Amino acid sequence: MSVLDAKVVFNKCLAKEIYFLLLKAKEVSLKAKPGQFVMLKLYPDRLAFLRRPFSICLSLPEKDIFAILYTIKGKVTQSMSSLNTGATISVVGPLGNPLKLPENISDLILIGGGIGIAPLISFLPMYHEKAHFIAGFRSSEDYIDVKEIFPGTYEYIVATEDGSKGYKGTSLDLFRQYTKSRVFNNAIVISCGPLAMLKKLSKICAQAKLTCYVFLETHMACGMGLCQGCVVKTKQGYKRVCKDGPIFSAEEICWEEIRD
Amino acid sequence: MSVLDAKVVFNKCLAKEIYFLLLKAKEVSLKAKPGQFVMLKLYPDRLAFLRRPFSICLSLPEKDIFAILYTIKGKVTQSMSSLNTGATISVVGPLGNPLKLPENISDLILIGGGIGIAPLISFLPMYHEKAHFIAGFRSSEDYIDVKEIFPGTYEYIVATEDGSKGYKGTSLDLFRQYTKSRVFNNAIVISCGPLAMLKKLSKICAQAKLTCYVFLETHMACGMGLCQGCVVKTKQGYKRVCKDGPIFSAEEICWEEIRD
Amino acid sequence: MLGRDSRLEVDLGFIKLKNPVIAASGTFGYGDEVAEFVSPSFLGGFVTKGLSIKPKQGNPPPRTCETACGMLNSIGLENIGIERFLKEKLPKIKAYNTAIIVNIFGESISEYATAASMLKGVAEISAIEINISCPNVKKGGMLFGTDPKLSFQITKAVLKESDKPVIVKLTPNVTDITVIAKSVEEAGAYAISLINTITGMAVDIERRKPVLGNMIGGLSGPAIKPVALYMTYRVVNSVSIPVIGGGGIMDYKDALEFLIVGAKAVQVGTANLVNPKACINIVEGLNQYCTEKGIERLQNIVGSLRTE
Amino acid sequence: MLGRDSRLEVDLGFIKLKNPVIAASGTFGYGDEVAEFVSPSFLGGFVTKGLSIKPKQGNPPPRTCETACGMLNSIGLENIGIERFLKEKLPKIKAYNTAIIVNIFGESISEYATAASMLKGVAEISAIEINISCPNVKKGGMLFGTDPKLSFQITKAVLKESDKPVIVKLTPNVTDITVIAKSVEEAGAYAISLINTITGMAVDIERRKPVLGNMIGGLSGPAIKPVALYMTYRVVNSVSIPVIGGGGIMDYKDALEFLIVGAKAVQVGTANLVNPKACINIVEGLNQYCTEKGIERLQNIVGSLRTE
Ligand SMILES: Cc1cc2nc3c(=O)[nH]c(=O)nc-3n(C[C@H](O)[C@H](O)[C@H](O)COP(=O)(O)OP(=O)(O)OC[C@H]3O[C@@H](n4cnc5c(N)ncnc54)[C@H](O)[C@@H]3O)c2cc1C
Ligand SMILES: Cc1cc2nc3c(=O)[nH]c(=O)nc-3n(C[C@H](O)[C@H](O)[C@H](O)COP(=O)(O)OP(=O)(O)OC[C@H]3O[C@@H](n4cnc5c(N)ncnc54)[C@H](O)[C@@H]3O)c2cc1C
Ligand SMILES: Cc1cc2nc3c(=O)[nH]c(=O)nc-3n(C[C@H](O)[C@H](O)[C@H](O)COP(=O)(O)O)c2cc1C
Ligand SMILES: Cc1cc2nc3c(=O)[nH]c(=O)nc-3n(C[C@H](O)[C@H](O)[C@H](O)COP(=O)(O)O)c2cc1C
Ligand code: FES
Ligand code: FES
Repeated sequence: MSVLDAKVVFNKCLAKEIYFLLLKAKEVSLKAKPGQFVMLKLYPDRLAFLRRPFSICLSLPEKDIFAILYTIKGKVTQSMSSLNTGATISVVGPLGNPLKLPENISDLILIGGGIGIAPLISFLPMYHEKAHFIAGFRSSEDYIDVKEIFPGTYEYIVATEDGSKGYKGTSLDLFRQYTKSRVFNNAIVISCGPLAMLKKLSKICAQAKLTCYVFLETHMACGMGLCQGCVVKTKQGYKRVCKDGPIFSAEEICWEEIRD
Repeated sequence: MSVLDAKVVFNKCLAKEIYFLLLKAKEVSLKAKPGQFVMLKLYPDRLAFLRRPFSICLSLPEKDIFAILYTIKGKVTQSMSSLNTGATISVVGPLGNPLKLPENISDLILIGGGIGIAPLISFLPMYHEKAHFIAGFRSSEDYIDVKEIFPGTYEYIVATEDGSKGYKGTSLDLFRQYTKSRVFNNAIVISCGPLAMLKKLSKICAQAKLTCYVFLETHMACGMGLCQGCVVKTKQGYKRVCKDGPIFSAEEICWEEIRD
Repeated sequence: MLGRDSRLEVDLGFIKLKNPVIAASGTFGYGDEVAEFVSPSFLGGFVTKGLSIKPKQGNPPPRTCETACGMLNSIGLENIGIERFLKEKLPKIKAYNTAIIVNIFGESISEYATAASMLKGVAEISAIEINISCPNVKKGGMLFGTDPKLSFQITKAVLKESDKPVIVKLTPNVTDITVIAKSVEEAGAYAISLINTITGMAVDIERRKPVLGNMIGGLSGPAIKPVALYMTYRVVNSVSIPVIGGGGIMDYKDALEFLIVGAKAVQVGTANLVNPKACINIVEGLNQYCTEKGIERLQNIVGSLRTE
Repeated sequence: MLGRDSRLEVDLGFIKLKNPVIAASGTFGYGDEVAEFVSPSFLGGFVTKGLSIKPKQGNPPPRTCETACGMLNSIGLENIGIERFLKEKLPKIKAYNTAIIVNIFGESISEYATAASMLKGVAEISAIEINISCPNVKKGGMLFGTDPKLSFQITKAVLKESDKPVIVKLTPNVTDITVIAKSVEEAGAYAISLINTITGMAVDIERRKPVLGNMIGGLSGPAIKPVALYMTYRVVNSVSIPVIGGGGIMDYKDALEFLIVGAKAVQVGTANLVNPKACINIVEGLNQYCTEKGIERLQNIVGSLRTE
């Protein structure tokens, strides 16, 4: 893990309030594993006090580059959206406990809700041949073409709530639809999205006896395991999302205790 | 007085760490009188908490524009120096108690030390025909050509401490030199610069029986007379530099009580 | 129209405010200076700079300095005295259509009482706020506000000499603010306002000297908001008189936090220094908030904090 | 070389530190986690997360939120307990060439004493810091630190059970911190550290709920620096044992302010969360400062504040 200043390679608007940011940071790009994240801070320093966590959505170690896919939420992300090529950002990372997938998996089902697709993309370079990427968006306005970010031999299927693009419905509707007609022998589901979606998915997968991992988000002050701030209740007690997660087995989470 | 957002017309480096900033703000440019100042705040808001005071060095009401001449001191001025044309700045002003000069003055001797020339320039549009502008700089590196900012029929004479431009010495040395050979009948001296210089000048003028006004600088939280924070000890008790000043008659200041 | 929207009205029992936004003492001058920028008539009310029986010259400068998201001040209660206030300032400000609250202080209980008596019969004054919480004066000031007995006695003494509603302004520089709150309630205070500044200091490392001429000062601004909100919450839940909350309020969202924890009105201080339109912007923001959320009376959200 | 510059050495009497920069409790984990970023060997010392006799699960989330130039936390002293610390963590951290200070707390005087006794004979531990100042636990915690008698008793009890130097960490949430400082000095404390966090809260106006799961939390970061500096100054001038100051320190300039008012060493907390290299940067900054100013021993500037 490193603390370093990274240069903005480019920062592009891909959809409504969604941006793709490429950062030059050799050490991060070299070490990053699928599912990890970084803590960012913009200059000038005073804009926000704490760093902000963002998933590494893609890492290109051969170019010393990694990518972030982010949506505008508040003051830092607003400010990020106007970063120009050449600007400097402070980065801490890569952080988080990477998920070790078993060797023998047959299928990797990635289910993303909205900006939740970001960390899932990081699994594509290693697993695109086994991957099924299911993404749900509100409408075609915030639709992101994942194939453009990482082309590969995986299926990318999309749902929008208003039906303006792909299947009309949620990513979970589409997931149910999609899995109904298929048999998986050694499939693993990894999902990231709104809490309510993850809760629901975890039930569906439990019923379907599918191994399911979820990305959790909590408020992070350090992202490095120092403050015990970002905990989530699991069957083994509180765990730090930043250091023990952000990926958890859906089974170990005490879903009913998580406050919306 | 107004609170408004002004657009940067341009922001140009004139000398080492000295910048000339043109701001578009109709109301300010219309109301500004010589010697007044504005309180500025950059966006994003969080960079510094309080506004920063800057003299209006020139006002061009016919163009809805006023100008600031500033030097880099700390975080806000550092940040100001990278403002681009079109950027927005929050302005409160014009502020301060303008100096009413008597009708019958024969000569206006303006003595500026370093960036202290800024507010003195504001007297030129009205008084350039009667003005003698004496400016002292550390070296040619921070020399500013006031004639370029406001051309006119006044004498502009310059001293540098290292002699790299004009007279070798301080502005006060030059002032003594300059006045030695001249007789003024109804002259007024106005000066702005480091405290030590103003103290010294005030003695010189008292001895020479010259009417002398000085610009004082104290830490300002509001600049509007609300907080009583910016006071200076005068013979009539504490006075607010922002509201009762920033121009004071040199005679009324209790110089010995001012902490460096 | 702004400032006239009945949705924002507040009934404190002893005064009605057109809205819950009050400019805090020491950050709005005597109400006359700021009028060049904004008309105080848009506000629920404003509190004058702290006044004493005689004029006071205050502390040596520097008196202010910037801190992280806040500022320190050591004005030391410089003021023109009650007499000059009544003669020179009141005539200028009495025309405003807003509640004028006069902040007073003294160096002894009897000085507080005398100050209050000097305001007797002045119809334009809506209420008196007593400052038992200023960290910037040697005698009196905060000392009174940290001692429940003295707080009680001052409140009683002022009430006896006054024909006005009396608001007591508390200091956060105490172990348990509810003890002081309860004692001034018991003494008969009409309302409580809080918080005054938190004592602090800053050092100039170049000169190895305190930045402020008075060495110590009072911290205000957004930096202290979490503390102010907590104290407001505590006080609201320990007394039954109205509470006016504040400390670090910069925008209408900050104001809402204080209303939600139970303050009936808010005081806005340092924000006025940074932006003379701060109070008006807050009034506008609250108005818009009511419209967006379909709130008929803003007072309905007072104390609506869900703590399950 | 960094961390080896004798100019920065501090002699607290009971321990020598290679430099005055100590990472504060709760912001540096148990010293093992941060080692991926920086070696604790560069620091004067570090304080472990607060430890209790038994593991503690802490408060419900959310446990942190950002505030203006600071943050609130309501961790609630989650920790793995002293036993596991000694078994699992100490072996990993004892190799560091730095002072290891163990922070302890309990819900009663006897729990404090027991906790201290569990650390007896563990040679790698340089000192014990007792936390009588945490606002985030219902029982014990801050209550002890606001009462001079209880502070005295806990200090005495811990000293009796301990074979280590005992540092007492004070809370700022008191009317007069010097009263507590004097009482722990009288009880025999080797040193005083301060400040712990200031109690505060934040409200989510959308949900009308406290942002923190525990409703209230402790404010830390640059926002509180002026308060911390003032309290450090006060304590330094009321006791004769060494004082370790802190609260809101982000860079070496902040650290210098505390040294100038009289702290022999400083604690750096929240800064570590924002920048895991914060402490090291401060050590480097102090070093450079000595070089630039031609200072032979940084301790010479301790207490050099000119107050005339
Ligand atoms: C492990 C992790 C990975 C993430 N990855 C991505 C990503 O790839 N793309 C993306 O767009 N977003 C991601 N997020 C969310 C992102 O961190 C927030 O949107 C961002 O912090 C908002 O900052 P802001 O200043 O713009 O908003 P603010 O105005 O500060 O707040 C808006 C919202 O952001 C949340 N937030 C603010 N600060 C933090 C913090 N320190 N930790 C967690 N949440 C915070 C707040 O709770 C609030 O709900 C991730 C979050 C986590 C925890
Ligand atoms: C009436 C008046 C007119 C001025 N006119 C000019 C001008 O025309 N050109 C120019 O270059 N400078 C002028 N100054 C000085 C200018 O205000 C400071 O240089 C500026 O505030 C520095 O801000 P900073 O954030 O860059 O520095 P900081 O890092 O904040 O501080 C550097 C120095 O600036 C001083 N300073 C910071 N904030 C304030 C404040 N709110 N009020 C007063 N001083 C402050 C500090 O005391 C410190 O010594 C004027 C000051 C006053 C009081
Ligand atoms: C410059 C200044 C002067 C003040 N003077 C007074 C005063 O005279 N009387 C008083 O009761 N409070 C005074 N205060 C305290 C404010 O009224 C307010 O209680 C405090 O600043 C906290 O609120 P804020 O963070 O919104 O400023 C003063 C505050 C400042 C910043
Ligand atoms: C997340 C967090 C956890 C903390 N945990 C402890 C603790 O366990 N024991 C303790 O004595 N202080 C604890 N503190 C207080 C810090 O050690 C420090 O005293 C305080 O935060 C002020 O310093 P700062 O502003 O540099 O952070 C904690 C602070 C934070 C921010
Ligand atoms: S954010 Fe600090 S431990 Fe996870
Ligand atoms: S700066 Fe506030 S009165 Fe002058």
